[in-house]
Amino acid sequence: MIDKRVASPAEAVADIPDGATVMIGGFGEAGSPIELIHALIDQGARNLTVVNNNTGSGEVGLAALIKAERVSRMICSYPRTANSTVFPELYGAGKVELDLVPQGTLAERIRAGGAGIPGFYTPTSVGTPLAEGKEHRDFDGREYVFERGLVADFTLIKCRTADPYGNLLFNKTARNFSPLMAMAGEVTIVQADEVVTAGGIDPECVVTPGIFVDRVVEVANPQQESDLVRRGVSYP
Amino acid sequence: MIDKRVASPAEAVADIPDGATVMIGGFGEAGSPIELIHALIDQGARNLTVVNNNTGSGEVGLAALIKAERVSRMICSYPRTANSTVFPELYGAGKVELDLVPQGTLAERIRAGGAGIPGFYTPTSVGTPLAEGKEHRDFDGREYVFERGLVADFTLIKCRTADPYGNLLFNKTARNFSPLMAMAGEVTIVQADEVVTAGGIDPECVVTPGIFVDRVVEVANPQQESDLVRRGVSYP
Amino acid sequence: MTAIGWTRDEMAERAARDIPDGSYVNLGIGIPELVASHVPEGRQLIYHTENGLLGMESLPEGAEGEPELINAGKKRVAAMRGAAYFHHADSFAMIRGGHLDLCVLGALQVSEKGDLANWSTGAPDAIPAVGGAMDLVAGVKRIVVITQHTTRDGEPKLVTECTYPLTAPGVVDRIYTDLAVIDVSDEGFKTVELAPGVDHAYVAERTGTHLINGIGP
Amino acid sequence: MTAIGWTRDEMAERAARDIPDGSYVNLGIGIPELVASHVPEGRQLIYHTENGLLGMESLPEGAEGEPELINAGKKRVAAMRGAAYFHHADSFAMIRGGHLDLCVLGALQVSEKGDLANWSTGAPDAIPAVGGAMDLVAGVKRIVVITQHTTRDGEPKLVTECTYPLTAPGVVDRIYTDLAVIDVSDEGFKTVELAPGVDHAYVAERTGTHLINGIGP
Repeated sequence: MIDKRVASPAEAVADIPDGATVMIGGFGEAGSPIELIHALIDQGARNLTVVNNNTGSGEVGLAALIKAERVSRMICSYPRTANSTVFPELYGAGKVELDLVPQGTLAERIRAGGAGIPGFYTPTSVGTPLAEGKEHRDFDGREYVFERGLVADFTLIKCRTADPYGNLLFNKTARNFSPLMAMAGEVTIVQADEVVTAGGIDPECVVTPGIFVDRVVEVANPQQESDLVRRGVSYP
Repeated sequence: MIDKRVASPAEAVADIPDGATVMIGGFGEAGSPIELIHALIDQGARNLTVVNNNTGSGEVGLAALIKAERVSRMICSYPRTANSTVFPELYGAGKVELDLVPQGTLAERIRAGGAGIPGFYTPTSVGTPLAEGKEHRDFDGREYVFERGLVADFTLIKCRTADPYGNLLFNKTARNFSPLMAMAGEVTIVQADEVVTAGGIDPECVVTPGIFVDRVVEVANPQQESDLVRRGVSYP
Repeated sequence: MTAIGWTRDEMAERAARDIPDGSYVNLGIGIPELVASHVPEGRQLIYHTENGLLGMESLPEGAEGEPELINAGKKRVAAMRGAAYFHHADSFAMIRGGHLDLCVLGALQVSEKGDLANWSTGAPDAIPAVGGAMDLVAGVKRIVVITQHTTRDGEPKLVTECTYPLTAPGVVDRIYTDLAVIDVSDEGFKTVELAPGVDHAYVAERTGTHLINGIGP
Repeated sequence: MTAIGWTRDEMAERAARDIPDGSYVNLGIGIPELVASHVPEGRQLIYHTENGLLGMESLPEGAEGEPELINAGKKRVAAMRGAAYFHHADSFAMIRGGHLDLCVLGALQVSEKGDLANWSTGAPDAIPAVGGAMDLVAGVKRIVVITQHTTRDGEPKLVTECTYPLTAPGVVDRIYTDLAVIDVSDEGFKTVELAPGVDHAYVAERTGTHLINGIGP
């Protein structure tokens, strides 16, 4: 009876408002929910805070969202990658803010947010500019910095297989941040290469249990960022 | 070439010294590594601090270890269960200390320990006797208590399937604390119902990656606590 | 059990009626477990057990079950099609992170501010045991209690201040007793519904603090 | 590249020789990646990539690979038999929790106290990007650096104090350059081995601080 499927990416992202914080899964192109991002561009929400490890490449997917000036703030660990020109340009022009977070701290902050942990201590970044101004504390003779949990209004992720309850399986290194972001999103929206019937996923192998998922949209044969970039596609 | 298999439970636990902190997997009997615990009893280490959700039942497994007065301190969430008489008796006689931790806090402390997080804040136990004397802190108008990560010198767990690298699959709700304790143990020792060759476990389904595992011993047809208790077995 | 008022199954049925379709629910041990048998036709609830299963089901009649497929009360259970297993940190991430919609628990005492005491009588010789109770009440979105209105000795369980050690302060939203359905409102306990044959005065007499009549005469 | 001293592959080979059988290793981008090609016969290392794979392998010659099976540098890779995939929080739990034995990284500068600068030149117009570098050096048990001994302009990379922003203070254990293998000892930089045809004075001249002769004349 429970069925989280929605008909289209457009329907799935229809209610994301201006000013929302949106976590977007993916590490580089692996796991990037291109179709959901493109639907979000079409939908028109502005002034978004986006959490992703990178800032997209070419002029598709996340890079296209940034190019359309819908993103006012990026929280990421690595805003420079091959074929990444959009973000550097807008950042240089002061049109988008950057909150740079070490990759493991970013992952842990997202997990903490999803797990109801408001904050934790980590050794990462101690003694570097990224720890400046942050609370420090000594435990057993080693220094740590305090970091806050991170949550989002919406999470957009891609997976290989979903069922109607929202149980998810991922594909290889396309898993990356997505299971964490599913936990941390108030509303988690998933595009799945395939949706199988309940029982079609082995309960021992479920990576993201359905409780973390709100909407599932099947996108068979999703576009791949590197293909689009190679073909010089610019969205929209 | 890497092969973490050892020949027997006795060999696997041979170097656990007096005074060690030992995490033992299992929730009630589900996932309890009975054969490893019995080998530890035979081995003779004393004055152990043991971390487990419960305190065992009957006079086998963890209960037998406690009965043999090898455990000076238990860290657990629920030291009372059906057929649990050994711990109450020794606790009443002042022969074993109890550190009572809420179940979710215990799980998160173990995960934190394994993940290099020295401490975190949680809402659990605020306003209760278990939060007394602990550091409190307000985040966004809600009160939290500070909890420390927890690590162990040795971890003993049971799983369904292992490979020579130490990749593990568990069985249903026998998974419980074991993957966390595998992370938090300086030396993690696993008894597996079966050991398959490398490649015999789907990389997408691995629950505990081999990096968290040091020794694997195959124990085909492991004993089940409830069977032993029903048969009135007392170990040794 | 009182001679008048709802039976245990009727209390569970009354609680089940309030649970929206599609809710993720954790049921405590005792009367709360009965809720699963009384979900109205046409609704599906998904049951979480904190020892690592989403999609728990009761064992089919006559089934023996498996020692490694158990619930938080360590009873053997089954898993539905579409279930998921996970470890304890993920399980309590669901709880603490506010992903569960409802937790149904038993109680020793509930205060008019919603304080819950359900893990310890504070007796000096008792061995303390808390399990996942404090995590559940701190994390789950809505906390409801099913309990007899009074103890076996006739002492009120709904009180001004809990005398037993708290599980958490200010967490209970609603209470289903054998006599009434009672909300913890900003003003205190307030009746939502009375069991057949019971009037407000009867319930108020058995309540250890002021009981607002939320229904009318 | 200097005319004398070790080539990139020789530096990688020299570093590989020091890695014990069975180590769990994370290799940074650049020369560190070459280490995997030079592991001595009879040893097996398991490679971790922070984007969620333990048991990474290079793509077989001529293979195209898959866009969703990549390494931290976003290059397509393969997975060995017995590999495991996991999410980013688990991946960095391995790193931060001290479960990796060795991390081999490039460097902009290393100080004689083991401070590492390898993520930013601090140029005001550069877009800062850190990735997983700070997590790796804070968490992995042993940190070694492979780098040319000097910059292209001949500036020393081994210095008294880093002028570039730090990745972490006091973390580097050993440095493999084209000229020498150098330990970060309690007393400062100390040679462990010199490249063929290079003497201590030659290396010391190209080092931005005191270099202890750990080998003898």
